Amino acid sequence: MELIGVILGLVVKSVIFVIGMFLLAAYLTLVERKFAGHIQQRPGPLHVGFHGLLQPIADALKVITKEDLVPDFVDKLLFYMASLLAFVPAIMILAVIPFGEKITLFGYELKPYITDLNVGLILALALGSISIYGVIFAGWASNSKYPMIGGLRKAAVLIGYEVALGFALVGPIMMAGSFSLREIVEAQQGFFGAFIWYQPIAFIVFLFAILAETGRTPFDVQEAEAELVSGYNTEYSGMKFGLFPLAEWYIATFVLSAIAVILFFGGWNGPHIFGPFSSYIWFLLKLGIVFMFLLWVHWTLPRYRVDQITELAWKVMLPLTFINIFLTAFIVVIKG
Amino acid sequence: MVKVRYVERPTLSTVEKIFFIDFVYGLKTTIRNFFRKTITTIYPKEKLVPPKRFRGTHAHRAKDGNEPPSFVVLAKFMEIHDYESRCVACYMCQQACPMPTLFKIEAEQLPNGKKRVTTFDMNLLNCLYCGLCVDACPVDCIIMTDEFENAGERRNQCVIHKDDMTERGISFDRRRGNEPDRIWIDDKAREKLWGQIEWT
Amino acid sequence: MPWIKEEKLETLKRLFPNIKIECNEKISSIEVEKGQILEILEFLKTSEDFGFQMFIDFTCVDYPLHKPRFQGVYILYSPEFKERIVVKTWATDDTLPSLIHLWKGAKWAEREAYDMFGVTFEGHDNLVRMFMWEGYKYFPLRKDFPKEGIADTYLPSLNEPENSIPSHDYNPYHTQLPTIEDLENTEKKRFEKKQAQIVLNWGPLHPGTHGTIWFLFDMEGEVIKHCDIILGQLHRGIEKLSEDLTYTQIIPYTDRMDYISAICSNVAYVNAVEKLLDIEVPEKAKWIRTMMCELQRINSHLLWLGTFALDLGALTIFLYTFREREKLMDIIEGIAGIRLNSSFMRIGGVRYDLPEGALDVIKHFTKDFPSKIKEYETILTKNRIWQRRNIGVGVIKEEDVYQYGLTGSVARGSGVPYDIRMLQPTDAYDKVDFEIPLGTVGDSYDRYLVRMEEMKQSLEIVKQCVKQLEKIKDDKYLATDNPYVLPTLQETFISIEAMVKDFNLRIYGEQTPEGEIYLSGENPRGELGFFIVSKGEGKPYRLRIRSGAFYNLQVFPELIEGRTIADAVVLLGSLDPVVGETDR
Amino acid sequence: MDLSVIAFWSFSTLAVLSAIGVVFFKNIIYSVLSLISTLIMVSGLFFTLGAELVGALQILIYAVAIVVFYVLVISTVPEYKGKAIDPKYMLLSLPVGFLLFLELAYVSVYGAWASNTGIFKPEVLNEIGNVKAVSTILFTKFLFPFEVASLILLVAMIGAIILGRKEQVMDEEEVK
Repeated sequence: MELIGVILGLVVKSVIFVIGMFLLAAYLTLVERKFAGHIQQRPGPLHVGFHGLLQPIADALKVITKEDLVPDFVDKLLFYMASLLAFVPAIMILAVIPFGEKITLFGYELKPYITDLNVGLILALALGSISIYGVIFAGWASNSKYPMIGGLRKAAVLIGYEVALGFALVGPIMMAGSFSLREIVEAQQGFFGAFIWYQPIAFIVFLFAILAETGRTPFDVQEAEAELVSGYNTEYSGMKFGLFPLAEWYIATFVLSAIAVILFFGGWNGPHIFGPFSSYIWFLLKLGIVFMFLLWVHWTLPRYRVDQITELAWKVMLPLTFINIFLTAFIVVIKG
Repeated sequence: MVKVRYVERPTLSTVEKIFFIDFVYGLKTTIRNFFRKTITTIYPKEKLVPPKRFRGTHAHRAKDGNEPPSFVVLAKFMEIHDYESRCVACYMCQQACPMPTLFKIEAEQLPNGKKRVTTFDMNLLNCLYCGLCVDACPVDCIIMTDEFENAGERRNQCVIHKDDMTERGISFDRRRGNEPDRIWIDDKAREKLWGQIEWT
Repeated sequence: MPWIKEEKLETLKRLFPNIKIECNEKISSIEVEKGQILEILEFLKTSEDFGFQMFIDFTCVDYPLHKPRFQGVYILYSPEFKERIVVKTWATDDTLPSLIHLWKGAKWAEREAYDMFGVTFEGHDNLVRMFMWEGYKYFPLRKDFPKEGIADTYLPSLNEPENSIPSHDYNPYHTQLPTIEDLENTEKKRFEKKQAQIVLNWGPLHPGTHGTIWFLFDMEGEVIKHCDIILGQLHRGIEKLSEDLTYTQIIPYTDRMDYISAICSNVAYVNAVEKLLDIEVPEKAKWIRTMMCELQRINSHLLWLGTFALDLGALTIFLYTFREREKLMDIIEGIAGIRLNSSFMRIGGVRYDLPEGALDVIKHFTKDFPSKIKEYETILTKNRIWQRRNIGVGVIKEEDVYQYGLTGSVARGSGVPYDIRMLQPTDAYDKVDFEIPLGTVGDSYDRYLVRMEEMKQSLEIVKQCVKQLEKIKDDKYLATDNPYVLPTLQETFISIEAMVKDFNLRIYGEQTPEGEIYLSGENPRGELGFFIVSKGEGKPYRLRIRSGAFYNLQVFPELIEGRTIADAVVLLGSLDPVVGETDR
Repeated sequence: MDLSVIAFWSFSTLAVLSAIGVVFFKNIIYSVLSLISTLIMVSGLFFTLGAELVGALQILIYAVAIVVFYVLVISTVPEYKGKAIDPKYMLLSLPVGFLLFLELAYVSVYGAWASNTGIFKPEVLNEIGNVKAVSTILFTKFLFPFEVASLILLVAMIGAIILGRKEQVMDEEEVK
């Protein structure tokens, strides 16, 4: 019985997380479109609902009911699997991300995370990087030249930035002394406890890596529409297509911004001015700011060439992270 | 006088490189635009009034008492009632048109010796909207109106005929006949993009 | 720009006694024998006294009754003496020697002549069709090919139901269209065999090609080893069509060549016809033309900037430039009546006078615009990504400019001061002050900087025009006194003479004197030249359009070899072709 | 039945199945896909056994970093080359595979007792965590092999850089 209870609890929690994430991702599209619109002095979605508030739902309906074209000569199995392969790992990262402190409501203890592993950060990274197989296989399975180039570009970019990202995280981990995301947050107390003050280099590298990993400008080479039509998802349509941007642009960006908040901005730490939900509100507030910053960058900058991106990763970002690790280690050792 | 000058190629200094000054300026510009007012005309709800010179769907002016002197001369040979198209079947519009086949003009000789226009069809699918027919009309009959929403699902829906052209002409003159030859009507919708213009 | 002087041609005649000289104020041409053509052209190119280094244009003219039938016409320019010359020769046996060893730019022009006239070129390395597809039987610009084509392909409309009555001019038969096999053959003919891993079809419909250009990239990984361009997807045969239209009726067609800068094309064409007819344009019309041209130039450059930035991933700039473009479009719409294909010019002036309030609006725009240019520049010019993407991409050397006949901002980006507004000022360009920006390196970044500077200079010209136009408010805008100029509507309404003149000109066209003219205008995309052969009729006997974009695009395959597909986007964007003009 | 037991058996079954897939799929991309699946399943096994660090690293390093390189190479190889199967090699692979199997069996049967079980009891592990346990062992008992491995990797890296450089230089010479 106990076993069933545990399983049931986990399933319910996961379902809540997944559905919540779906809705959230859908509304993140609205956020992005409104933000992009206003940056370009236009109002963005306007007609569906009040100021386009129902637009994501209309979009979801449209994408789901669209004709699902599968071209001839594609590798059918991989073609279907690729979009799932991109989407599922991205959403699995949620399993290890804590969104706030434990709270007790009506006698029940609510944990705002699915599991708290002591290697949570590494797992998050590992799952995040698995989703690139979706992109690569989508490119390969489409049996077409543009998706192929797009997939290979993504792979080349990711190999570079995965390494830089991993090394950038070492600084905060060394300062916190743990891989557990919860413990990292607990290590940053107070306004000046946030690791951003001590790890600016790591933070910049991390920002670049998020942009590269989620395929946003200046690193959106895998779907550079002027060069590759739409890159790796050129041959996709319907919901199979919809899952790619949902996974890459919204869920992955959201989750990686959450990790950025946890690692550099003190997670849910903040003055308890919002009552029992204070920690959640702080966390989401910080997350929103980071997410908006990424959008802001996306809608401002032009795009690098793919060889320049890898060059940047290996020649600038990686050495910077090494310097950062060295300096951090030095200071940690001196301070004890 | 014309002068020749070499442009200078700006480069980034080291300080600008390290502190991402170029990105910061760019980001500053975009966020400043974020807080500006939007300029979009929300099309089906708001519509800009096209300028009076706008070259939209063709129309025929009707015989309404404001005809030019040339019409008075030519109308002697024509059987035209009041509030009917002024067309005198001179075929000048067809002559002036770079794509003459889009016109189909037919006239018949009445027993009283006068001419009467029976057909005046224009296939707007072939139209260049260049306005040469308007320039060619000696009796101020064919004009171009401010109507532009004239999409159709079938080819023959894009053919306009004499009667609906006359109707359109009357309505255009009623709406905008007295308007001065101005660059555009100053309205709220245009202010969104333009701001306040100082008119002299 | 002045044509070569007769005295100078006399010295040439002493060296080559067989040439025939024809000199007047409209054109200076020499006619040479086919056997001597290569020798003379090489002499003209290399000799220090002549220095005709730059290739402007080559075309053919068909005289069905003459033997030999085709006349080849070469137009050259001397950067040193700032002169032009026209060299003509007759193509005996329908062949001419190829010039590709003298000027690389002759390659496409000769292919076009082959495509349109069936003249073959000895020594040409790849003489295939330029605009039409392989397997097309006819040579459309020959005089015996009917204007409307040979309607032999049944192609009914898809949205026309079987039993419905179609419109009066509906015809389900069309001229021949290429089939898929034809297109495949065309593609195969371009690449005899592929040299690298994959052949990428970049286009005909691709977001990066700015229209319907079909690029073939032979690629090794992402590096392009070999490139060819298939043009003709937008080929409408404007040159052929205009042989059957009066001079006024051609004006709307010139709109549709470079549809982004319709007014500039109008002005270039109208100027050529006016010079042919010796019409003096009223002062006010000249200023209006200049002002509208420059507004259109800003408009065109804004579209270029927007799409260029869009190609490089900066989508926001695209919408910022369209914001300003919308204002310019509003101005053009208010003055000319239509936003894009405005057909505002008329032979002898402009179509309408400026409406009330036009100058106020333009003044408002000129006040506002510099801050917006600054906005684009802060986002782009010093941006490190922008610089890394642009610097060193597609470096065009000065020699290449002459070889390929590159004009416009592309030539100026490479430091060649070739600007028709300066060399051969038409309209009011000789009365305004402006600067011509030149690049130093000749890469994509220089072309970007040059175009940005040109926008500012155009704005200066507009300001001067507005100032001038405020002074001459009551001047005439159309030289209706001239017998070749159509009367205005108001004149037709009240005077019977004007009506008769109108009827005559509409029906018979402007009876031009026999002769030839080549006159060009500075289009935003390069030199847009009109070479008109008149036989004293109301229609041009031959109207050759020298399109800047056509020649500018020709340098693309050479520059892109060894670079990646990401650079192809940058290079194409910085060359800025408009397919309506390359294909005509 | 305990939850972890179910997890263990399902993970190991899937791991074996996907490993079989690696060998028997004719399409090379499917083989790689099975390989990824195997590696992930193995990391699942690590998780069920409480070695979270090793599990996470297994995914990060093996399933992602290394296999991505495989995929990169395979994607650029034309399909017809990837599909070629030569039966001669298959015959050769049988005895070699059998030998490998024997070796692995020997190691797992004897090595299981000979290894350092018992240094970290589960209680200790729960207290100090996986990461510290692994690093403690790595930097005390296995310091020398660890350093040697790092040195070899460094040498390999430098060698790779030099090799990569040489090719570039040669390319430039060809151009000249």
